[in-house]
Amino acid sequence: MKIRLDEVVKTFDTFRAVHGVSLDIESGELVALLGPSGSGKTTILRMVAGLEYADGGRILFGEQDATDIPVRDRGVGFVFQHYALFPHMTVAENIGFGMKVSKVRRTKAEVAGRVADLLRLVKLEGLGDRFPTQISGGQRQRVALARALAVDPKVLLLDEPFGALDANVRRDLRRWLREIHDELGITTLFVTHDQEEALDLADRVVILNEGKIVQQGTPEEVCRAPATAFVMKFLGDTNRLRATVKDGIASLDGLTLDAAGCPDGPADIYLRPGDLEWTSEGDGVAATVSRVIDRPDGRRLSVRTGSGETAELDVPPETVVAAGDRGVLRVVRMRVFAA
Amino acid sequence: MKIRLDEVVKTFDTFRAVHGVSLDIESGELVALLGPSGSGKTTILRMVAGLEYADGGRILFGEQDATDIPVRDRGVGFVFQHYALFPHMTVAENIGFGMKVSKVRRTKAEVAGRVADLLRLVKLEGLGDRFPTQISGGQRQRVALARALAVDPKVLLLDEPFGALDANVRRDLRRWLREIHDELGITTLFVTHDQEEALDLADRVVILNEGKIVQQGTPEEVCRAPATAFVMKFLGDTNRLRATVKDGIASLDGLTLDAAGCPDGPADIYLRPGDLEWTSEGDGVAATVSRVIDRPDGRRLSVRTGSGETAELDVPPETVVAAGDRGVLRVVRMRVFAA
Amino acid sequence: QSADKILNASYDVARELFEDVNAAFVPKYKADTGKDVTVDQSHAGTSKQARAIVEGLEADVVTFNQVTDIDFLVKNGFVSDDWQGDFASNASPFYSLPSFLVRAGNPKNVKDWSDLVRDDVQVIFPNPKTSGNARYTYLAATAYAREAFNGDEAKVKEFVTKLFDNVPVFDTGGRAATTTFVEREIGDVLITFESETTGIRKEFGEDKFETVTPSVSLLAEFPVAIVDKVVDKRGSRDLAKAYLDFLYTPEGQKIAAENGNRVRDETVAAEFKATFPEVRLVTVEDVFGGWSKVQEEHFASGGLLDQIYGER
Amino acid sequence: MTRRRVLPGLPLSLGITLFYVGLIVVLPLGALVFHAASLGPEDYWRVVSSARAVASYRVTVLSALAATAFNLVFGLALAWVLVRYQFPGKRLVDAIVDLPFALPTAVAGIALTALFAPNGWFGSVLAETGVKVAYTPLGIMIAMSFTSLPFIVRTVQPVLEDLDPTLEEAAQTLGGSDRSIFLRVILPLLMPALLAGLSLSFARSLGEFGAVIFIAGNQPMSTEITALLTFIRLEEYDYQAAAAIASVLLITAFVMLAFTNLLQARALRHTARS
Amino acid sequence: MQRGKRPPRVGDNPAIRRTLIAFVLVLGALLVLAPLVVIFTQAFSLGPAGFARTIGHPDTRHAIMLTVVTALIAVPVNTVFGIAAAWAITKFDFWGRRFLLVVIEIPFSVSPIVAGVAYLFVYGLQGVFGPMLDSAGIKILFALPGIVLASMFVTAPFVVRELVPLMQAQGRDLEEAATSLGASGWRTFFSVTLPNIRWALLYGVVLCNARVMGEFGAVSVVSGNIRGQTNTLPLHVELLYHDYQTVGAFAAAAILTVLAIVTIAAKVLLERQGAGRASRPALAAPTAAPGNAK
Ligand SMILES: Nc1ncnc2c1ncn2[C@@H]1O[C@H](COP(=O)(O)OP(=O)(O)OP(=O)(O)O)[C@@H](O)[C@H]1O
Ligand SMILES: Nc1ncnc2c1ncn2[C@@H]1O[C@H](COP(=O)(O)OP(=O)(O)OP(=O)(O)O)[C@@H](O)[C@H]1O
Ligand SMILES: [Mg+2]
Ligand SMILES: [Mg+2]
Ligand SMILES: O=S(=O)([O-])[O-]
Repeated sequence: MKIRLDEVVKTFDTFRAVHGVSLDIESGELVALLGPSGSGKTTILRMVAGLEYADGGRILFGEQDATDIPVRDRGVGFVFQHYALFPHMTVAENIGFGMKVSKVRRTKAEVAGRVADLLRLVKLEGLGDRFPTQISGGQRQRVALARALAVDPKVLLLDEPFGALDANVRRDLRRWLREIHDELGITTLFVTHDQEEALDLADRVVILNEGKIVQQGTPEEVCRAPATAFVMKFLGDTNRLRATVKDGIASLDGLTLDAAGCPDGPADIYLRPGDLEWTSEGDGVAATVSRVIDRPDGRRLSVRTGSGETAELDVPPETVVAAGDRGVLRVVRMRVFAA
Repeated sequence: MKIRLDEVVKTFDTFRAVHGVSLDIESGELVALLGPSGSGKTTILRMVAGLEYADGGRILFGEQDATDIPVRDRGVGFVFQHYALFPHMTVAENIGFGMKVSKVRRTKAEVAGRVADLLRLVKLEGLGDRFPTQISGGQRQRVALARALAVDPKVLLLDEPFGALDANVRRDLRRWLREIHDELGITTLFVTHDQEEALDLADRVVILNEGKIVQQGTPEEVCRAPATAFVMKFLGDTNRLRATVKDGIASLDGLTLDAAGCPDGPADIYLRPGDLEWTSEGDGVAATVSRVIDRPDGRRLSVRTGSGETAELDVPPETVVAAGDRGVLRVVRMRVFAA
Repeated sequence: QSADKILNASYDVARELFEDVNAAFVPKYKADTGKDVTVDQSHAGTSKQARAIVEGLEADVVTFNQVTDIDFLVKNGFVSDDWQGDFASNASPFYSLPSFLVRAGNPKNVKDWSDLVRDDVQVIFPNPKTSGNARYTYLAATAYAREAFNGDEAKVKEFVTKLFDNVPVFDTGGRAATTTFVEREIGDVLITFESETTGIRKEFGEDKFETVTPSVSLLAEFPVAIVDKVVDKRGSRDLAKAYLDFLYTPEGQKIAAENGNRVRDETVAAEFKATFPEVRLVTVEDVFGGWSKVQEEHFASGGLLDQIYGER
Repeated sequence: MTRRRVLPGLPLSLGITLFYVGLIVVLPLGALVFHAASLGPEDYWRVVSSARAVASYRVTVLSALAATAFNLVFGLALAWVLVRYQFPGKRLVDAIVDLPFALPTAVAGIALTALFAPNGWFGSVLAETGVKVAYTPLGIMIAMSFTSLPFIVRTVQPVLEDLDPTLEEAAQTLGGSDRSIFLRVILPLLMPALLAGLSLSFARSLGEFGAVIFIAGNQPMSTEITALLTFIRLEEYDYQAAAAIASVLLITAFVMLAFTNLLQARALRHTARS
Repeated sequence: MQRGKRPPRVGDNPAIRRTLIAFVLVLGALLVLAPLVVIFTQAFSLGPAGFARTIGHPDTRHAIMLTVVTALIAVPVNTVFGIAAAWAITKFDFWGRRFLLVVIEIPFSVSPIVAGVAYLFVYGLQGVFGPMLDSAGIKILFALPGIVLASMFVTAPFVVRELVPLMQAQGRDLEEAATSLGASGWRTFFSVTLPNIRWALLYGVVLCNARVMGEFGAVSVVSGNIRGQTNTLPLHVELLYHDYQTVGAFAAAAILTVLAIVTIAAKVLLERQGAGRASRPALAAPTAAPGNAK
């Protein structure tokens, strides 16, 4: 099922939560909606599901205008952020619910068989008789997904599916969701505010800010070529150093860097902690270490440049360095955005 | 105030939540209790505060057995995970509460003066008249801390102080808490399950599992020399490869590695994603790339070794690599634990 | 020192009567003895009153509409067992009888007890178990039936059962039954004390109701007694006695008669002759062999009354 | 080692509680049970199983059941309408739901009787259709419904208000019709509260006296409620019988409360938010 | 296209909505509102003068006073009890907590007549303590103490029931925080607990008060019905009713009804302040500490 959003607008009272969003989701694609809190991710997802009406624009399911299709007939599987499992039903009953209430009559045995299949799919064999309160968060998440899958949805919508879980569990479920998607090939749209999750999981990432799409593309595209400073910052830790651009050349503390395409004037140079290297001397920005933080996979240095700006960078764990050391920041790669 | 826990035991009904924990916290030290959910962190903290009584062992405040000191006289500042701000009092009233109820009489002006000082300290000048519901989560957190500090506690106890906050806010508050600690020098014990937070903030990290201390030391010590596989795994992403040790030499897919001190027999080699390098040929473990994930600061490769094990490693963003590529994993550093 | 305040525990519907009595008694007593006294009133079902006294309600005198309830006080040692000798006329200064009240014009043409068991007649009286008033009704009906059927107990029971069958609502007290009859307009005949029928006509309009006096009825003595245990404790015997004595004075008798009671004093009785039609009265002694026997045979748990209830 | 407590005030507060409950609730009810027990098992049984007593239980229980069933529908509808819909006068309706709690029951009894008596506003209309309310079990049922209505509304309403809307949305996305969502999702979730409300409403109806006696008709064997029979036994100076019948009411109420507490705890075990 | 609206929720179907609202309004008017109207219609059926005559009568005035005095004693005592019980039940774990709650709730479902009778068995001359109290010259039954005791029995659960769920939801964090800041038990209660339960407490008190003032059955058994002395307002209603003073009875009932309406108005106001059900989740801490789980 191909889904198209065409200039969709949504206003709550007087607050415009979604400003003319247009988006095509190809059949079988796995797309992530990524954005900070309040950027309209949930609102878009709910409009696609039919749980909210758009004020303007159109949403098409295949060729059909979705507005005319009530929620219960849209054939969407929705996985809610807090699972929304029915607390009074067992896991198996939760999963079987959609089949029981469906217009398509199924025998008890059919339902039970399909529930068993789904329990196997989500790796919860043997937990069918538990109640949602009797299983862990990660397991609940999987039940929620199985429940959504049980009705053979044409589209799968997930709202921060792993938001409330531990980092380790998230990582596992993420892989597993990818596998399920690859196996079933259902068009999937999922919402997250976790960059890592979106990049790890999605075929395509749509980055939203304040109700507008600011960039969309494959993980590689958005990571390697962030369209704006917002995207750059939003995707991960960044250092910002102020510079001045003239004729496509940015100068920074005596250092000159290529800034082709950037208009003349003040500009910001954005660098990730891994974009800097620490050397005792050489070409680069002079700096002093103000703090060393040990991390499992290396050491992070907080440094202060000669011009008083601060930056952070990661060095290998063996690096011998201490607060107060002086050295040079070598810029390995960077991006310049007009300030 | 120096605090000593001496073989402290705590049992709920029949469940032993804390098994003979011994721990010294030096005066002025900032110690983090780090451990997975249910490992007994909160229970230990509450026992130190006097909000829970130990079933066995002793807790000493300086030289005095704390059992005899009721909560209200212990001089601890407790910051609750969900702040537990008094909802009917303004921020200023919350902060002033401890002074008002204290046995030490203070004039209204004294209280007001100190409240103003504290508001400045926690950077909330001007918010004194707000109610807790009228400020953000991060601000509430700071009010909770100011309230605890107002009674000049000899010990500051914080239960997952930043647990409920956004990653960005957490990072800010973390720095700021460190600064406050450096300024006031109060003995501080704080609980977290976030490794990064503990490592970033604490002088010393105490790692708990199932009610027992598994390792304690400076961030550098626990990061560079994890005592057990549990610590290694708990602190961050790891790859595990199976190997065999003989005479202090581990052999792995034809590769031999130094495993001094490890007993003969099967062993696990633990590597962080940064501990591996990807080269097209050379000394190392042959592997095939199964997936490439683009991340803002590089690319993460999922690989499968010749012997069918999987591993992940990070490579610089420029690396040209795609799923299906064959190459060699070079081991930069690693740890061996008996299996 | 003697008390200057007594409590008169009385039956439900005697409030107006004793309000008038007190209003006359207090100044008279002041005139006679120079003392200011107060008489408090408590009104409820007399069983409830007797029970309350036994449980500790400190009533100095009781003015009941039932001998059995005083007997209960006797049994519990609150009243001496020869109380009926303490005052004249069996210690009952006035009396009444069950009588009928019908709606204006007597549309159902009710004349006597025999009319009450007709299928087209609905009768209102309260539950004999909870209301002294209704006990008299029950006994009067039984007395009538015994005469009518020459003592054929089976027929008597059938008659009474039929009568009960004609009762659509059983209230717990006489006044509640009155309300049902008058305000809710339920039933064709209300059976209650003659003193009540007079009061009701006065209260709700002489043109709305008529009293029908049956050919025969039961003498309902309204007994009075001093509660010895209480007056001894409170030192109020003199006042209590003076109060009850007052009921026998012409002045007291006149107040009683004005409130619809038949009185013993002949002069006063003569004065009110027009108000009280002639009626043949039988007594509990004559027909049933005394109150204790009545209690046992008719009203006790499992007695005839319960049998009648059970057969409904 | 005795468990020490962190927060102060347990001895004082528990002391006050136990003393007060002991003095105000347990002592009198204990005396009552003791009185009833002094009858001996045979007599006790005879008293509580007499035809008249049994008839009174039947009237009381059936009327209370009918009243509770009526309130189940009416109370649930009220709660639903108050939570889910906007309409003019909603605040007023919400406010008057508490009227039966606040209005003395005797007053309610008089007022209901005045309304439903054959010459009352409703009674006269109903009489034309041949329906009798006052002085029939129907009247008892109405009086009981009146006094116990708020129990159901006020226990269901907050739960309905707090009901997570995403559960309903989840059921919608799974293809549930309104009917099946209501029956399979919403109603089961309301069940613990509904059960609590029903049991309170039923227990209250069993014991209702003030509002009922005015409208009941009080005919032995047909419209005499158990509370009235207690009262009548008392009037007959039969204290033990009164105590015995009262103890039946008491035990029923207690068992009801304990049972629903149990059921509720059971239902809540799964439905409680984690 | 349905723009701007919400998609329909369960029961949003207009036909169902209208039917339900109509059903509720009609039944509510017939069953709940009509009795109210009837009381006032009857009370004023003889005009304001008739009404005033009843209200002006000394016995009525005394009944009002007695009712007020009873409430003035019973309500504060019940309030203290309710707070103590809620504190004990919600702030501590002890054996038999659930059972205690059930026992406290009994009066809700015990027939008031039964309650009255039970009191006879305790304080009556034939009861457990009656003779003892009598010889000590202490009068409980048929006097104010009996009326107060019976009223307290009937209303014992009111305050507790309002407080326990709220305090359970609030957990113990705030009290623990206050204690760790050095506050004494009383201080903790008055500065921290009380302000956060005050609306619910007031709501409980208001309901308790309404019931105390309106109690009929239990009080009727233990009052002694002495006019001008032990007749409370509801008993007075019955008495007037039985004295052929229907209008007077309804006038007295109207006073009680006005009290009931005032109570409800107070309740609505309190709810707007955030009492009762309106406030429950708002004040509650997001989650209770592990020690607080029941
Ligand atoms: N029902 C509503 N009424 C009013 N405003 C709303 C409503 N739902 C959402 N909003 C507002 O619309 C904006 C977008 O909300 P939305 O829930 O879509 O954000 P989000 O991107 O999902 O954020 P989060 O990551 O916090 O879930 C927010 O500012 C929110 O406050
Ligand atoms: N009051 C209690 N009664 C019973 N068990 C308890 C109680 N408090 C804690 N426990 C148990 O003791 C163990 C340790 O709990 P604790 O709250 O100290 O864990 P924690 O390390 O703080 O975990 P988290 O990170 O989830 O807060 C858990 O298994 C918990 O279930
Ligand atoms: Mg969202
Ligand atoms: Mg914890
Ligand atoms: O009016 S009662 O309180 O007795 O029901």
